[in-house]
This record gives sequence, C-alpha cells and structure tokens, in this order.
Amino acid sequence: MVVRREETRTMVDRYRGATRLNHWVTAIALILLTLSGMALFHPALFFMSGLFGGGSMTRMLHPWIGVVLLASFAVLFIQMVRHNFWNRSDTVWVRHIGDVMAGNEEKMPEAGKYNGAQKLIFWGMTLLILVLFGSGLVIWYEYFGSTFTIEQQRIGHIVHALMAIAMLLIVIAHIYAAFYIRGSINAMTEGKVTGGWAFRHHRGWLREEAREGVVDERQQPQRSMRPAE
Amino acid sequence: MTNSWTDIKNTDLVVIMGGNAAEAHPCGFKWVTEAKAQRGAKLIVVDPRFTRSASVADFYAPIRQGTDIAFLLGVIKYCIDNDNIQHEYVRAFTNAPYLIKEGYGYQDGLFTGYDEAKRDYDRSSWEYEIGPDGYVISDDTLQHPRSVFQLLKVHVAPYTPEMVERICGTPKDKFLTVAKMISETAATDKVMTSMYALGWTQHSKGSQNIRAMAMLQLMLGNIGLRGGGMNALRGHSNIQGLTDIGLMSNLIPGYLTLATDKEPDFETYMSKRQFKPMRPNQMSYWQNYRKFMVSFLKSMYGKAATPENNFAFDWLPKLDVPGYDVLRTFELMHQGKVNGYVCQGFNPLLSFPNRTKITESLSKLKFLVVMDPLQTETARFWKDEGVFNDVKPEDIQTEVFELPTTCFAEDEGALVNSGRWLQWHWPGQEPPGEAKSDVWIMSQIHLRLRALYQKEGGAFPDPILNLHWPYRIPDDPMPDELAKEMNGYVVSTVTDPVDTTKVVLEKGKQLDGFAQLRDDGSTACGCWIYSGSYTEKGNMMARRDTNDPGNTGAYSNWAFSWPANRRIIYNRASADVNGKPWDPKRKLIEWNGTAWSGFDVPDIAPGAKPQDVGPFIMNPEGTARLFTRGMLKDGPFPAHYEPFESPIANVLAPKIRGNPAARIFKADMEALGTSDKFPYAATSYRLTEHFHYWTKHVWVNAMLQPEFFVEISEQLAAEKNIQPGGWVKVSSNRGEVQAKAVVTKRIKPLICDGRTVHIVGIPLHWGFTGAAKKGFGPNSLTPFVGDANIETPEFKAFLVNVEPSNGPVVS
Amino acid sequence: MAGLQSQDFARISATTFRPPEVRHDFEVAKLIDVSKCIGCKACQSACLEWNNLREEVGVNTGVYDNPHDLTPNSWTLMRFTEWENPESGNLEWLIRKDGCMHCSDPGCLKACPAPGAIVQYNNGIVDFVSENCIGCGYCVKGCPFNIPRISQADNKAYKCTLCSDRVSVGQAPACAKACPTGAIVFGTKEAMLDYADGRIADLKSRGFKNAGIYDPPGVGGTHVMYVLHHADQPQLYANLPKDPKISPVVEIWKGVTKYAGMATLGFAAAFAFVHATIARKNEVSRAEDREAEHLIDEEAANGRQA
Amino acid sequence: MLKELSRRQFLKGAGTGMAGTAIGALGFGGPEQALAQAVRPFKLARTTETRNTCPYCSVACGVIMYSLGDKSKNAHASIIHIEGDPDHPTNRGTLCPKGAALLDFVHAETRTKYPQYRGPGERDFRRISWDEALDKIARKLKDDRDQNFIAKNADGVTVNRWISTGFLAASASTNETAFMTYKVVRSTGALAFDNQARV
Repeated sequence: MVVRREETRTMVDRYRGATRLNHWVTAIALILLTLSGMALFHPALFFMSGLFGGGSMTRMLHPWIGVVLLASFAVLFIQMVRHNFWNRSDTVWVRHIGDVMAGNEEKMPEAGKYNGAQKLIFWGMTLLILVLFGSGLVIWYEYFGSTFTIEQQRIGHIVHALMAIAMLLIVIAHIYAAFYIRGSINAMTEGKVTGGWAFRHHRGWLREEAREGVVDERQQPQRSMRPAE
Repeated sequence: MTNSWTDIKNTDLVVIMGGNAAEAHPCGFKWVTEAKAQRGAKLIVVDPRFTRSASVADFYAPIRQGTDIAFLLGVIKYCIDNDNIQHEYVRAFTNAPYLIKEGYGYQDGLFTGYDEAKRDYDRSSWEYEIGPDGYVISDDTLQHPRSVFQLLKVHVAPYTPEMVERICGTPKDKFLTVAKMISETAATDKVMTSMYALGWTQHSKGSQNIRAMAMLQLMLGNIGLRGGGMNALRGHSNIQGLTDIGLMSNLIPGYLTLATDKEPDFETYMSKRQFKPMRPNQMSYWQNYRKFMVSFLKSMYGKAATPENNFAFDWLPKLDVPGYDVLRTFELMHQGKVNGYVCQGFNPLLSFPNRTKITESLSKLKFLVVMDPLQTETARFWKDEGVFNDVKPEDIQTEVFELPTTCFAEDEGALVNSGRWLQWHWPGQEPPGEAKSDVWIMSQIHLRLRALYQKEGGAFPDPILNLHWPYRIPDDPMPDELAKEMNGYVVSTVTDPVDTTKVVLEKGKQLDGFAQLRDDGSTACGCWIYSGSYTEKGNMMARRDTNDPGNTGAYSNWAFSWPANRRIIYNRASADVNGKPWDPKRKLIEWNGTAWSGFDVPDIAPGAKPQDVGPFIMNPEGTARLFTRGMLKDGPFPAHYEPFESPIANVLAPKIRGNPAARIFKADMEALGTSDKFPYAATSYRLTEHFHYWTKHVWVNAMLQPEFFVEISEQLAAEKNIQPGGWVKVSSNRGEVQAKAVVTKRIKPLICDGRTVHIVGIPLHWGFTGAAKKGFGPNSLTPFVGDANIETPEFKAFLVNVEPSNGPVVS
Repeated sequence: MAGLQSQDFARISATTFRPPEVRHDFEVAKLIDVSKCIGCKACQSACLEWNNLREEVGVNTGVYDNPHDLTPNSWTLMRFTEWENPESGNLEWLIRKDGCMHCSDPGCLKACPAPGAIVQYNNGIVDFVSENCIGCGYCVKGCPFNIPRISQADNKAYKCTLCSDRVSVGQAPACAKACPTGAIVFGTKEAMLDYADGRIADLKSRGFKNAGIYDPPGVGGTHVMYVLHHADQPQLYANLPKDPKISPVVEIWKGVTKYAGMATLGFAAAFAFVHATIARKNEVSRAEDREAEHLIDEEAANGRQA
Repeated sequence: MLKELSRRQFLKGAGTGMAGTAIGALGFGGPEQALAQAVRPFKLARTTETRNTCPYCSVACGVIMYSLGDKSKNAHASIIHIEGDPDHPTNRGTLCPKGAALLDFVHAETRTKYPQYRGPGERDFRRISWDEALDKIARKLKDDRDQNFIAKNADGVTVNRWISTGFLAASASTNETAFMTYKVVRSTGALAFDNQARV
C-alpha cells in the first residue's frame, strides 16, 4: 500500500484486486440471497423466484448461495479483521455520527483505515451471517428436515427472518454510505482513493500510508509545490 | 347361519364366542354395530384375547381356549337355576319332554357304552323310549326323571360359577355378568344371536361346542326368530357352497350321504335315511330322500341311470370308514399309501397340522397337481427356501404340476355366503397369461380320461364313460349350464295321474323347486337344496332387487337363498304353538287360521296346522334336540373335555385326556407335548389385515401387516425377558418357529385350577411366497388331531414354549 | 382453462386473494367415530388404492401400526393405544385414524410461501396442489397436527385430500365409503354434527360420561372430526392435541414479522436514498486536497527520519 | 358448483398442466394458474363396471370392478379399480382392508400365468403347454386308478372305490366349478375327497 503522486493528482492504494474481487462476490451473493429470500418471505415478492427458475429452484438455490456467502465473507473477514479492532476514538467517532450525516466531518476525530461506523458494519455483518447461516441450516428442510424438531424449525424460521431484516438494514446503510460519501466507490472499483478523500475521511490511515513512503510517478523533475516567494 | 348377516341388526344381544367377527368378518360385523347404534343392543365378547371385537364390546370376559363347553353348560345351569328359560318354547319345540331309555348314563366324564380300545361309543343306549304306538314317549310336565330336561339338569349340575372359574379362568363375577345378560333373553321380546366361527370348530370337540350354544339358544327360545339363531360366520367365500354340493368324502350334493359297506344295496341304503316320524303328524322331511337321491343320480348319469340298475346307485363308491377326510388322507399318504393328489386351490402345506408330517407326506407322492391363481407354498413344498422351507429338492421324487387358474375377477358363477345366499357374479377382465377356469380344467381332465378309457378300457370305466355331459360345447361347459343342472330339470314329461292330458311337468323345462322332484327318474337335480335357483324365470341368483318389505333385513328378492329362498330357517319357531309371533314386533311368519304367511318363506308346509306339526321339520321328532341321541359320536350332551394338549388336567375327570371319542392316530398321539416341557397355552387365529395365505401376495395387505409375529402378555414377556418387537422362538413337540414378539395388555394370564396359565397368540398369515416378509405358520406347531365328528383339526388349543431368540438365520 | 373459479375458493396460499364469498356451498365433513372403530385398516387400504399409491412392505416392530408413521404415500394411519381405564379397571383399545383434519383455519396454508400450493375450497377441504408446491416444508411447521410429509422423490408436500376428486363429483371419500363398521361417515358438516349428537348420547348411555366430539375451536373447527369416548382426554388417543392452535411462533413469523419487516426495510431504503441524493454533498474540497499534500510531505519526512 | 367443476375437469387436457408449469417457471403464475390444477380428475370416468363378489370371507360383499375400455373389440379389458357395491344389502358399499385391496390380488406379481412342471428331484419348475400337462395328468390318474381301483370288498360287496389318489377341492371356487368337480371326481370312484370346510 503506497501513496503515489501522479501527474495531476495524488492517489492512495486502498484495496488489492483479491480483496475487491472478494468484496464483489460477497456483495452479489448477498443480493441474490435478498432476492430469493424476499421471494419466499413475502407473497407479493414471490414473482422474483422467476429470476431463479421458479419457486422450487429458488427454494433449492437460496441455501446454497448462503454457503457461498459464508465462504467468501470468511476470506473477507481474514483480509480486514486486523483493521477493525475497536479503539477509543471509534467510540467518539460514532458519538458524532450526526456531524457526518450533516456533512461537518472536520469536527470528527481522525479515523484510521476504518471509522467506527464501518467497524460496526463489519462486526454486525460477521455476527449476522453466522446467525443466518445457523438458523438457515435448521430450516434447510431438504437435508435437515429430520435433524431438528418441528418446534426448533419454527424458531429457526422466525430467527432467520428477523436476522435477515437486520442484515438488510446494515447492507442498506453500507450502500448508502458508499454513495453518500463521494469518492468511496473508487476504492472498490479501482482500488485507490484520492489523497483528499483519505485526508477527509481516514486521516489517520493517510498518515500511516504516507510514512511508509511516497512513490513519485511524475516525469518532470520535481518542482516545489510551494508558490514562489 | 340359521339367519343372515343383515338379520343381525334385529338382535338385542350379540354373543361373540368362538369367533372374532370384527377381525375376520368386518363387513358383516357392521350389522352388530348397527344393532348397537339403532336399537341399543349389547355386545358380549368371550375370548382368550381382548380382540378387535372386544374393543367395541359392552362387556368382555376372558376364557381359556378349549373350555367353552364348561362355560356354556354353566350358563345353561344358571338359566335353569334362575328359571330363566322360555318354557313354552322348550316344552313345545324341543325334545326336553321326551323320555330316554333306561340304561343311559354319564359318569367320570364318560357316557354309557364307551370302548377305550376303539376310542368310540356303543351309542345304542342314547335313545328315546318308544311307546306302544311306535312314537316317542313324552312328559309335558318335564318332571319325569328320565325326561331329557331332567337329565340335562343333572348333567349341567357340576358346572357352578366356581367350577367355571376353576376350569375356564373366567373370574366368577365376570361369568355371572355374562350369564345374567344372556339369561335375560329368555323373555319372548328379547332375542340373542350367537356369532361363532373356527374358534369353536377347531377343537377336538368342536361340534359339541356349537351344540352347547345351540341348546342354550333353544332353552331361551332364540332359534327361528329375527335377530336370533346360531350364526356360523364361516371362513371362505364359498365354503358353504362347496359343502352344500358335497365336496367331501362321504357327501352327495344337498347333504345326502354315500352308502357304507354295510349298506350293500339301494333299499338298505334308503331304509336308513327315509326317517319315519317319531311323533304323531310330524313332517320328517327326509321322507323325500329317495326323490332327492334319484334325481341326483339322473343328473349324474343321465340315460344310464335307470330303475333297472337302481339309477346306477352302485356306481357311486361306498365307504369302509366314516370318511377319508384330509387328516386320514395325509396319514395314509404318510404311510406311502397314496400316489396322487390334486389340490384345486387350497394350501395344505400351511393349512394342515404338523407341517413336518405334511411335507413328509407330500414327498411320498408320485405326483401332485396344484390348480391355483396364486403361487402357493404347497406347489413348492419341494423347494429349498432355507429355514422357511428346509428341504432337499434332489431327495424329493414327487412330480409336480402347477396349473394357472382364473380368479374371481375373471370367472362367472355363484358363491354361497354364510347366510346361504347364492350370488351370481360376472368376469371383468380376461385371465392373465394362459390361466384357465377350473371348470375348463376339470372338464378337460375328464374328457381326456374318458378318451383313454374308450381307447384302452380299464378298471370299471362305466361311471366315467356314462357321466352325463349335456353341454353345448363339450370341451367348454358354461357356468349357466351347470347352474341349471344343479337347479334340476324335467327329464320326461309328467302328466296328472287322474287327467293324463294334463301336463304337470313338461320335458326339458327347469324345475321351480324341490317340491317338484320325483323318485321315478322323470326329474334330474344336481343339488336338491339349490332347486329354485335357476328356473324357467331365469337365474334367480342374479337378482338384485334391494326392496326389503317390513325392513326385516330379509331382502327376499336379492339373489337366492337355499332352501326355497328361505332367509331364516326354522322360522316357524318364531311363532308360538298357535302360530302367533312370540313377539309381534318381530313378526316373521304367522298362521292366519288356514295358512302360513309373512315376510319370509315359511319353513313348514303352508297348510300345516301349528298345533300338530312341529317347527323342526328336518327332524323326525318335529322338535329340536337338546339330547342328540346317537347323532354325534362323542355324546348326546356336550361335556367338558380338555384339549389334547392342555396346561391343566381335566378337573371333572382327571384320567381323561382330550375328547375320549376323538380319533387320533398312534404316531400323532406320541407326538403330543406336555405342560412340563411346553407350559404355555397357544392358540392360532386370523388378523383382519389378511386372509389366510392369499393376501400375503397382495402388496397393500402385505404392507398393512408385513411380518409374522406372536402375541404374549406383558407378564410373560417380563418373566422371559422378551423385548417388544424382538425375536422369539416358539416351539411345540412337533416343531419350532421364529417370530417377532408383540407384547400386549390384550392378553393376560389366567388362573385355572389354581395355576397361572399364560396364553400365546399365533396368527397364521405368513409363508415363503408372496409380497410379505417370509415367515412361518402355526401349523408348524399344531397337533394332528381333529374333532370327533367332523375331523376339524385342533388349531385353537395346543401347548408351546417361548424363548427369546436372535431370529431366523437366513442363508 | 381454469378448473375452478375464484368464487369456489375460501383461501389460497401466498396470495392477496380474498374470497368474494358470494357462493353458498355446503361445508363437508368427515366424522370418525372412534367408539365404532375396530382398527381394521380398511381406510388405509382404500386410501392407497384410490390414490394409486403404495407403501414399502416394512417390518413388525411389536405393534399393529403399519406403516409406523404417516408418509408421503400413506395419508392416513391407524394408531393403536392400549389403555387401562383407572375408573372402570377395564382395558380399552383406543384406535384412532390419523390424517389431515382439514382445519377451517389451516396452519399449513398460512405458512405456505408458494401461491396456490395450498388451497381451501368453499366446501372446507384443504388441498395441496403439488403443481405449485416448492417443497420448502413450511406447511409442516404451520400444521398443529404434524400431518404434511415432504416426498424425498419429488420434494413436494403430500397429505389427505379428503378425496377432493371424489367429493367434486358428489362421492364420499374412499376411506369413508370403505369403513365396514360405519366408524367413518361423511356429509355436510351440519349433518355430521347432528349425527355426532346421537352417537354421544348412545355412548353416555353405555357409561362413557365424558363422550364428546372433537372439533377444536383453536383452528376454527375442522372438517374431519372425531367422536371420542373420552373427549376430556384427547391425548389418550395417540397424543391427539387437547387444544390445537397454529404455533404462535408461526403466527408472528407469518404475521407481524412479514409486514413490519417489509415496512422497516422500505423505510430505511427510502431514507437512505433520499438523504444520499438531497443532503449536502459529502465530497472532498480543493483545500482538503492541498492539506493532504502537506500532510503527506510531513509524514513522508517523518517516515524517512525514522 | 362441484358438478360443474368435475365436468370441466374431465374435459381439461394435460396441456393445462404443462402450460401451468411453464408460466409458473417464469414466476408469474399466481393464483389463477393455481386454480387450474386444484383437483385431480375423477379417475373412473367412462370405465366399464362389472358386478362381482369378494372372494375372501363368506360375508360375500358385493364389489364393482372398473375396467379399462368400453368392451370394444380392440380394447383389452383390464381392471384398474375395485370398490364396494353400494346396492349390496350386506356391505352397502363398504369393504374390509382385504376387499379394498382386491385390485392388488387380481394383479399380484405372484399370480400363476402358465402351466409348470417339476420333475423328480428337480430344483425348479419349467413351463409346459396345457396339452402336455393335461395329457400327462390324465395318464397318471388312469394308471393309478387302473392299478388300485377296488370293485368289491373282502365280503364281496360292490364298493367301487378308489382311495390311492386324493382330491382336495377349494373354498373360493364357484358352485358351478364345485359341481363340475364333483361329477368328474365322483365318477372315478374317488373317496379321498375333501374341501377346506374342515379347516
């Protein structure tokens, strides 16, 4: 991870290709699960099962996609967990979440690679995916219909439904943030962000990156950036 | 059945004893539930097991198998002691008032005239005292010490409630409840029906079991009435018909009998059958015997039967023994004295007692022919099926033919139900493969045999060469042709003796009924009791009129009921001495001063005066017999005898084992087991999910009751450490079987003569062919001994031992 | 094309369908009089034959119940219980024909996510339309009587149809027609209730003082009812539930959760969208770009000294 | 309304089913399509009905056999369903577990279809023709009868009996079969003649 000075701008590497790929696999799995899950959750959305080849196919595919999600997220977890340990500044950050929403970020304490909200999302997803997978097994009738009692399965259903809703709330928050905080999406598309973006949202992280060194990719000999005196 | 299935709805009390109607006859049992629901009738079940019948009974009493006579004589005693008998009926309609000769007696379990060596009685002392007028002497006061009534009173005296409990294991209070409920039906407006089956017949004293109840029913005045009677449920769909048509060693169609060696000529033979009335003005219907016999011989031998040759009487075989019943036949087979055997249906390997003996016997045959729609075990008795049929084919020299036959769905004809209804049926599909009807197969055998005799001659070919064969297509006789033959037809025109121009019977016409039969050869009739079933009006057996005037359950225009389309036999007894119904609400027939009329065909001449002619016209007495004279081999009254294999000795006559007059072959006597080695009282029976050895071939039924099991009490299971659903080995002195154990509350140990008697129930539906799991039948264990009178094997009471096991080792 | 018209239905699973309730059809019902039942299994036999279904030949496990439980092929089953009545001391062989009760308020239908996979006709019959079944097994959880079975062969749910095909042409269900003792009778629900009164009176006259009908209100009544000698203890009859109801868990899952859940999500999504679009843009300013350059230089310098 | 339905059901072709599935697959099926599939068509429409009697116990319940085809020349009648006869006074349409499963008896896998013969010591049956079977049987019967027929007993009484070959009659064959059997068997003088009544 380095800061590179390009001709006209300064960019900071944020995500490697592997991480980006992983993120998108996870994201797609989540979207498919949402569509198929919704089809089975509410009759009004049953038509979405058509996207999966009908009700039976939807019923058959949904749990398998869940397995894919679990796997890809597991890798993502390993890749990101070390940046997501909680510290005091995160607590402060989260307390001032309102300022972010209001767009007065300058008031916020410096964030590292991830700010408090992002960490919450990270850990929230981790937890919910585990619970959803667990309850999912209980109600996976084709293979586990006889493993669990009917009463356990009933509980499984309601837990799965409620957790899925919670999960979706988090997903919504995540996507919302990605759009609202301009310049974020590049991180997951090109893998890098502008220096300004890093300065504005993850100053602590920018410091670290800069200390590690700056690569100058400009052709012309260096000119002082300072204005002539 | 004296009555019919549908008549049971008219009853007030149903006693199921010696049967299990709900289990074996569910659709007939419906009329019991109807009687209960519609008229508040009560149901009593007396059985060693709490059966499916018991599950819907108002009262259940347990009884040890093989002790029914003690129980029933106990009830008779109770009725007499409490004066709960239908006096007028007993006096007028039974032989209770008649006097018995000096010299008759009964003691230590034996009647007078017993010969231990022969295991038989000289029955001459069991007779009425005949007066100077040639008629039986009667004492209408019933007080004469030698009157049947007084003799009966003495005979039943030992059977106190305490004695019943001691013998039967039925708790005294339960016995008394049953006795009380039964005795109440002595009232003229209360009727009880007795429903029994093989639970009474399959004993060494089966006939006497049934007599005991028949006597009780007579004392209560329940015979001949709607909702009453003695109702033999019967086993198979046409066992009634096959018996009617006399497919037995000693029978001729219509319950006529073959001559014995002691009846060398026709007249001697007739003299022993045309019974003269024993009381004034009685009908004694058997006086018509000659008409029935001659008409039968005409239908058998046609033109060849002439007055000159006594209608070919000598062509029929004569018996040197009472009969060649299956037990005797297999005994002879076992001795190597039988060369060929033909089984039309049936499955002896699983149906006859002591399977080991049956297998050995079949192995000694030169040839065996089996005709069956299903692949029976008998046809494969030589096949090595491991534990399930442990034989060496190479050692068995018997040649076996298996001939495929049609089943009900592919053939046409009539079946007779237990209510004596002859019902016609039609085929719904072609036979599978090359299957052929039994009629075709039998006629082919005859035609080929006849051809051989024509070509080669041989031993006495006359009856074969002259067998009457009037069929449109000789190679393929049709059912309707045979039905018409049985009904009877006019051989030569009969004119009125007075006005000879007046034709009484026209040649070639079907007869209307047996009243038209003649003994001069001018009529032919294959089975006199069926006469009227296929008249000039057409096939009466195919009638389907569901009208039931008076809602009596008679359905007189549905099919045909023998005799003479009579639905309730002895129905004359439903009215009192003056011909008025005992119970107006139960009117069946009535004497209107000049003739009998009502809902059923009167079982008496339409003009017979009630005061003169007794209701039981088949008996020369005109009355029913409480005392059967010499008619039964083993006693004029029933007496309690233990089964040949019994857990306790005969309490009343400790020296006697089994029925003293029952025939038992030497080797089979030696093969009997004793209670020290085989302590448990076993009984065999059917389950409602199955029908004998047929339905194990039927997928659905095989699934409903898939595997051979035995039923034992929780107490015995605990004693022997047997797990529910675990394997057990059940053994008798003749063999052993492996079965699953069903441990149930429905079987409970009984206390008999102070000893605990455990009961083991063994259902009979499994073998080694078909869709169900391979298994065994109780006949691997049962003793080779039959009833003294009709040789029905003692399948219902024998001794076994039970041990936990690891199940059959399937090689 | 349609075999039935919407007016012929009372309920259809997973649809917004509401019955027009313009047709006045007779509600039918099957009454099982346990006191007349001899456990002959004719009903099982007739059911398999009528529906062209067969069951594997099993084994004996020490009881009469065969097969040992309801299956995708065996839609009805006789359950045998041997009970010693503590009051009378008598043994009673309680035999109950198990199978779909055709509830007026069917839990299976409530739980089903597949439109038209479970329907209830105006005559009260609850039918599985395997054509539309997706094999999720939700009906199993919805049923208070543990009746539906999912076939391993085609992953579809099956159960008693009350012979809707026979009833549709005015015939009684196969089991009811076969029943030898008339323990199973069929007719309009009204007629069955009247008939039951007579049976109960008869049973009381024979000493069964708690005889009564089983038509559990918890599921709005059923279209298969029992006459029991001991209506006060239905659980004696192979655990027939005393007061069956659709599980509250299922009620919540299929009720409030469904609607509240959708609402929450809808609201959250809407808010996010609106805020993201109309709120003041959260983007990087020139100034911040320049400050970033300074910070990078400083930190890079610190980095080199270190 | 239900009659209405049934008639429609009969007319409805399998096509609907297919169409239904197809639409369903697109996920835009909805209730309308559901209705089409609701009720299984009544399977006995236009089968041929034949009256018969249950061959098992002697209650002798009436049954109706429903067979394929309308008895036209080329339609091979084959029974596809059996049910109780509602007109029959005794069973009034009811049947026991055996009667209700009669169809599986008629079509049992273990029904006999061809004459078979097993020779001395052989381990299996082999198929033979009716002619061969019947000729062999007639020959064996005659040979045994000719050898062991007893015309007169020791006392010179004509007894005309044959006891070295036995005959066992069934319990479910018709009266007509029984009478034919009686005539054929008795005409040979056979006495070892019995039926299932005893057992």
